[in-house]
Amino acid sequence: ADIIVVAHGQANDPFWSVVKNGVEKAAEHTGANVEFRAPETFDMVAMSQLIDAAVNQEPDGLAVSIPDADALGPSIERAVAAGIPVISINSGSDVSKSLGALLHVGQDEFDAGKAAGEKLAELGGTKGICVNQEVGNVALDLRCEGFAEGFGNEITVLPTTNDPTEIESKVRAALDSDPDIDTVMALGASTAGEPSVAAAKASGRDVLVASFDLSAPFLQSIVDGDAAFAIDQQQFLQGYMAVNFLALNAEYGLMPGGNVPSGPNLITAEKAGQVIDLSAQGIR
Amino acid sequence: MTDTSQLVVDERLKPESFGAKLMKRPELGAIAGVILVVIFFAITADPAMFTLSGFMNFMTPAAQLGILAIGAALLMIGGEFDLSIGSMVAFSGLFFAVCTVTWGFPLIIAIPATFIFAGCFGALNGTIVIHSGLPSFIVTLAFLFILRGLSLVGLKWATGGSTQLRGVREAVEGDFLAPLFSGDAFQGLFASLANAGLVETFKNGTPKVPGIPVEIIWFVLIALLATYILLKTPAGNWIFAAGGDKNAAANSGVPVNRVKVSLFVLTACCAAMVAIITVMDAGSTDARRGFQKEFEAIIAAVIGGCLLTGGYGSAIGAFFGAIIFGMVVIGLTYTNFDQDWFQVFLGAMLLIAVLFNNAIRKRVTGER
Amino acid sequence: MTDTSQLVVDERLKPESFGAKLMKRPELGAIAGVILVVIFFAITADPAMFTLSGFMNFMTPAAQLGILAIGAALLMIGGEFDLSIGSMVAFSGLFFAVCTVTWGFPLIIAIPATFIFAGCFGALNGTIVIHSGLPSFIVTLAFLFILRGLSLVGLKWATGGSTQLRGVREAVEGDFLAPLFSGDAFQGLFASLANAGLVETFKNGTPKVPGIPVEIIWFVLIALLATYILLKTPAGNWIFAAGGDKNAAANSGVPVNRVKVSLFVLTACCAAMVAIITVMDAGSTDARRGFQKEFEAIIAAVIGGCLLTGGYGSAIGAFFGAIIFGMVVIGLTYTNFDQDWFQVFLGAMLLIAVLFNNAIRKRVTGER
Amino acid sequence: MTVDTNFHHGDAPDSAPIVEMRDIEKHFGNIIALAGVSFDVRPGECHCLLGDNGAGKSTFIKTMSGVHRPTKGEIFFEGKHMNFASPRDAMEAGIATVFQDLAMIPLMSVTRNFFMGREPTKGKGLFKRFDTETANRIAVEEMRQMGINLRGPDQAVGTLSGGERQTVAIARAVHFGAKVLILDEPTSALGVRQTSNVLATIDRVRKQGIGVVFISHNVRHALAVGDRFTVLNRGKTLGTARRGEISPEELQDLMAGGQELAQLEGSLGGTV
Amino acid sequence: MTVDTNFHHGDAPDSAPIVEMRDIEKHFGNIIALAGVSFDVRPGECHCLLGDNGAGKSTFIKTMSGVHRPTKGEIFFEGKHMNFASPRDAMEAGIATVFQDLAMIPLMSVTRNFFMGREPTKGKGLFKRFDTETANRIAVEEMRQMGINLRGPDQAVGTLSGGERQTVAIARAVHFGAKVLILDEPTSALGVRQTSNVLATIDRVRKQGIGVVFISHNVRHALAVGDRFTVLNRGKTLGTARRGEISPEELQDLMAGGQELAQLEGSLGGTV
Ligand SMILES: Nc1ncnc2c1ncn2[C@@H]1O[C@H](COP(=O)(O)OP(=O)(O)OP(=O)(O)O)[C@@H](O)[C@H]1O
Ligand SMILES: Nc1ncnc2c1ncn2[C@@H]1O[C@H](COP(=O)(O)OP(=O)(O)OP(=O)(O)O)[C@@H](O)[C@H]1O
Ligand SMILES: [Mg+2]
Ligand SMILES: [Mg+2]
Repeated sequence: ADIIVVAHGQANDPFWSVVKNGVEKAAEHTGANVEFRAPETFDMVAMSQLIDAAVNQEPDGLAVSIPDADALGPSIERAVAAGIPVISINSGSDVSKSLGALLHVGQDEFDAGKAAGEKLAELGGTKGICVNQEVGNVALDLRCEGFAEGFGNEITVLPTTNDPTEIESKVRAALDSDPDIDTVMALGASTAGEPSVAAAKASGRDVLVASFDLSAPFLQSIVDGDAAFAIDQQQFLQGYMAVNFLALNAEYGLMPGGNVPSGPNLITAEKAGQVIDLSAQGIR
Repeated sequence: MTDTSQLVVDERLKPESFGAKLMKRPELGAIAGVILVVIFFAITADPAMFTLSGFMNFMTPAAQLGILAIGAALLMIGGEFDLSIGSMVAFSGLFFAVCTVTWGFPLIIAIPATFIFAGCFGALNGTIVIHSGLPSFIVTLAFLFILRGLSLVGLKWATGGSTQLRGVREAVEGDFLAPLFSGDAFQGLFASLANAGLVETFKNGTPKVPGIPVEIIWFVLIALLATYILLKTPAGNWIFAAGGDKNAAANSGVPVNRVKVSLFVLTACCAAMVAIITVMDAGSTDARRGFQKEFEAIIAAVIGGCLLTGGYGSAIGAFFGAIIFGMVVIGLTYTNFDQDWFQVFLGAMLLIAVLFNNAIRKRVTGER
Repeated sequence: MTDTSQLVVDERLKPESFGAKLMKRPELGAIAGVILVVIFFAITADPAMFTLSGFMNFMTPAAQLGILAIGAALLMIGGEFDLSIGSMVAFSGLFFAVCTVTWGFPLIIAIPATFIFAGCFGALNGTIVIHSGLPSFIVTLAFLFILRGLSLVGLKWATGGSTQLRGVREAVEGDFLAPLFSGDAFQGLFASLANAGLVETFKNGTPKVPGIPVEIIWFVLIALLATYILLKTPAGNWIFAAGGDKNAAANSGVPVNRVKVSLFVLTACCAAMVAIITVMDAGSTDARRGFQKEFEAIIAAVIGGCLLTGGYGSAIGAFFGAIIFGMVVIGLTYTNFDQDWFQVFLGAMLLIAVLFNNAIRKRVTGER
Repeated sequence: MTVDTNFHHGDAPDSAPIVEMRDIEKHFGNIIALAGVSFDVRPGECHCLLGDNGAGKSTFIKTMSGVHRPTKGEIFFEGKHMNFASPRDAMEAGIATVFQDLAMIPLMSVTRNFFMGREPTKGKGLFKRFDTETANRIAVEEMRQMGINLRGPDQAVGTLSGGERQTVAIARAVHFGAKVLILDEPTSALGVRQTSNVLATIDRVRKQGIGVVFISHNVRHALAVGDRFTVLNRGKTLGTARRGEISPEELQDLMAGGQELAQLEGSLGGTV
Repeated sequence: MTVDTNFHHGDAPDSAPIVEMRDIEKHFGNIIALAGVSFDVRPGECHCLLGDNGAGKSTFIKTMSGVHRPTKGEIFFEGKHMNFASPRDAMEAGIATVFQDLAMIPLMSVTRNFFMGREPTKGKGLFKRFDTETANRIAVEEMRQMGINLRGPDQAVGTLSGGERQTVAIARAVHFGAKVLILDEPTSALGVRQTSNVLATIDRVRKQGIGVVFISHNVRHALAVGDRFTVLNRGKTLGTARRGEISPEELQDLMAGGQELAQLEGSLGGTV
């Protein structure tokens, strides 16, 4: 069976590389011929064109993430109209059904952010910053919004680039210039999470640091007590399950009856130790 | 000395092949690259790429990029850069979306307003560059940041906190101007072609290609218009002169400043055009629209033979440059290469296309 | 005619103020911008910014950017661009991490190997540019993509599937070369200063600033060295000549091709330097390191007065340019502005700094 | 280095000057290029501007043609006080100039350079377009009249020989010539035939009532066509003489800034 | 347009040529700039290369100095077959050239241009550095000897006057002059004093045994210093004459490509 996955995150994004690993694993297990595609940056116009390109090849199954239902809707509907089974992954749980997707595997970014926010508030956070390394990427912006909602207290969004040194300096600057900040929420473990931990340490203050997604060094910080927790949506599953379902569907016409939530999943000090190795291999 | 015939054969000229004459034109230089890329994908890619729908599929992004690239090429020929066009796509897209969704203007007002709005920023860019004498690189770079930032602020203001503004499609539905800037042209024609079996259809019978996406038509029109301006009008001459040597041009009486400011306005309007088309097509806009498009537009113009130093290049070159770039980006997804290798192939293909281009041109025109 | 004294007062010269003499040097042009930015932040930012630790905090990213910017500036003065340095940071960082972690080489081997590795790619870039005659923009752009893609492929190969390779810190721990490329210098000095109460300390008595981050020291050293080369050696003269007019330089006997290839190698080595420092500092590398650094490096060089067309500029200018850029990027975090406006301020500050700079220079040197 | 001049100051011709420049100074930063120069051109005369290298001749005529704004001093055009904001202004007022650096764009064709800024058009309204055929024809014809047979009008100016390029600039200025024609060392790169054509052209346009400003280092060329001679030295004027009032040797002496010439064997008797 | 020449072909001088060029052709795409030119220079002679605009003189000497590679033909340097890969090669072999376009970098200072590619250094090993003082001193002094008093050695060449700039190029070539000195219209922008200095300089270096190739459109300058005269026309050579074998009028006729000159009133008797 030919299956195509179109995602809004790039193959070199730490988060999406894990999804891609899941996709590859599923391809190996099912024997399907699977391809993973993504636009060069978070670009909804380009992504809709990639979906169109996929539809033109008339695959036996299509898995897409849907961060912008307006922009991607017509392309997805075209796929459905062309008789291609579609599963939505990662984002778009709310619109998945109405666009004609068979089911959704993933976790809502907003809900994940909310869960993290609630946890941080519970841990005693009163004033937070949300380190966003890609402002304008709706998926990341939703994480911040969810965090704000769950946290309840005042937060500011700290826009940065992907550069760890710059992130460290900016987090440090934010901490230095406002002594009330006691919570740092990073939107990606390796890009933003690790430098945030370093900055918190260098500031000499007691700061709650948490991050979305996993990276081995960040998990190590959790174990060491320098960071509070990481929030994991087991995105490996999003790639793996979607492809698996589509392959089974192509072969036997099988399809589960409902959405599959892959997270959220808080990784705290107890669990962190176990997943470090898996994270280092790109599975968690 | 009394011989007035200009067509007397000059013994100081060798006969020149037709090919050499063609390849000397910067307009046509990029064609060799296009051919190479087509051959490459004809061999490696899924045959779906070269069906009619595959063609429309890679031409759509190429056209969107190309509209920007032609503006950028004209500006580059005129000796300046505009790094703010990518941000301008986001910002004028936001303005357009606010006009239609938030303020509920009809397109007949919203579209001209968007062009005027973008044009004003273009004029501002140009005026600062002219009056400060600073390189346009740094001035428009500042606007890259400023406009991108304003898009974010504006979006949050318009939506009450989100970075995504939706509902444009509903807002413009039924407007008589909408078909000019969104969707597909010649739908009736394609439907009847499909009925006649001349256009492929999906299993359910709808034609795979419902029509020609309007951006492709705009792209071709703009390329033709820009070429006409460059080659056939005094303004074209002034653009080449202003970019070739600002002082020499001014000393010869070319209104260099006026030419440059107009080019900045034109480039901004190209960005507005792309913004309107993509916002109407997508039905939404977000803060990352047009991200790095300035860069891709310059790439396309340079692939098409424009010199970064100004004074040389062509709109048709940028046209083919955009097609090469668009074809490579989309084409790679039709092949079986692993996505991890995507950028390696993208880079290699660009390099090979340009090197090939260059080698062919040198060989045919006999340069050494 | 028999007057051999060169110091006779020429009636065709007006006396020139000391300030005018200073401002004529491109090295010093960017200073006005630095002062303006400092004043701005002294007023608007939290006082923490101008403590010693605040200073180190914004100088660290500025230094990393600056090392790249100086390489880029030299190359720009020599008339070429290198858009691949950002990707080169990622790729040589990967190579260095693989050397130390995967292969377990000591630094005495790993560091030279990384420089040679990067240098080879620089030489490749340069050779293609020279031999094809294509603009370096397009050639190095191809390598921007290729190297970025290879970094991803290499990382996955080295880690078995992840995009992050970690464990560098452990691998180099205790290596006698490590203090040269990571951590803070003069730690002893700062500890005793802290004891003497001259440096702020945390409540537990450790100094807030444990030392000077090594990249700052490298940054200053490289800026001095580059300035020395540009102004005081024949090679510097060749760089200006090669960038000013390639043909004229070659016709006057400057080995233009050799100069340009060396500059590409140098730029790549600057990227490798930044890669080594950041990888050792972070203890890990990932596929997005150095993203868009090529762009920022060019920005810093242009702020510092380099011309995009080549032949004019200075290393000290790039030095200050990097400081301006780094200070603005980090400094805005110290202010109370709504961070949504970050990019708007960033752009506006850059524009104002450069305009101010320019205005001051014109005023002082009496240009019109 | 001061010059003790035995220079005869010329009487002004009868007609009113087209352009009159009074006490022009021009400073570049701390460099004083012109320290107060007065000069005028009248219709139908060829006024030669002579002087040593670096005397300020080019700077002076650039001030006249709107490239530089004078630091001090006044410009009168046809009796009215004028301040050209750009070369285009000066051109529209009727001043055509051949600059020493020619003001050509190397990458553009001969025709495009020839008509740069003043393109002939055909068609109307939206279809008004650059009339390439006419332009090519005129360019080739004007060049031929100056003694250059082009291979084709679309050759890039950057690939022309030095003299061919200079001829394009001269032919262009003459073709569009209006009330004043300024020629800054127009014959420096020209062959003997082209030079005699240019000198003959100067004579022709002068007869049409155009005022010509002619800069040259060649005493013989200046004497061949000049009606009045003004000599600059180190940014100052040494005075003006009318034709016939000054001998070639005197003029050459003044042009050298009063310094003696190297001794030459050979046939260079009298004037270089 | 063919020339029926009454040109006396010169006998070769005694000594062996330093540079000998045989049947050089040079094509640019479909443009034939040189259609087979032979030429040689011997030590201690000044060999003038003359001809109409666009005849191919500059292209020819660029082939000699390694800028262009000949399309056909052979170059011998001191009897050995040679193929200069770059101007630097030619320079190292001992050929110094003043190009018609001067090969100067406008943004760089006079001193830096003067020593471009051949900088004097002081110090040793790692501290070997550009010796700015010496360089400045030499540059100013050499310029003064040519008759130009610079305001300062750090003025950008782009802001020099045309003649000042040309003098920098000449002074540079003469200063580094080796076995052959090629001068492409070196006096075109020079004042009378500077011109006579350059002609005197040619005479001086010739006496030192250097071979000089001198291109000019000025018959009088050529006759003043030339030992042999080769005339090019439309990419072909019309022949070579020795000094004294040809009259100024004959030479001028040949230089004009055999076409008649415009009639001039005034003092231009005989030669332009
Ligand atoms: N833009 C400038 N900046 C600084 N100095 C300048 C500038 N332009 C000209 N000068 C100086 O002013 C003086 C006069 O230059 P100008 O070009 O007018 O001389 P000129 O009389 O035309 O000489 P030539 O006969 O050599 O062409 C020269 O010494 C030159 O160095
Ligand atoms: N790079 C080139 N490409 C095309 N044609 C060229 C090129 N260089 C020179 N030519 C042509 O070759 C011919 C000879 O040019 P060259 O510069 O050698 O003439 P020249 O004898 O030096 O003339 P002048 O006395 O005007 O300097 C000219 O007609 C010119 O147009
Ligand atoms: Mg002059
Ligand atoms: Mg010549």
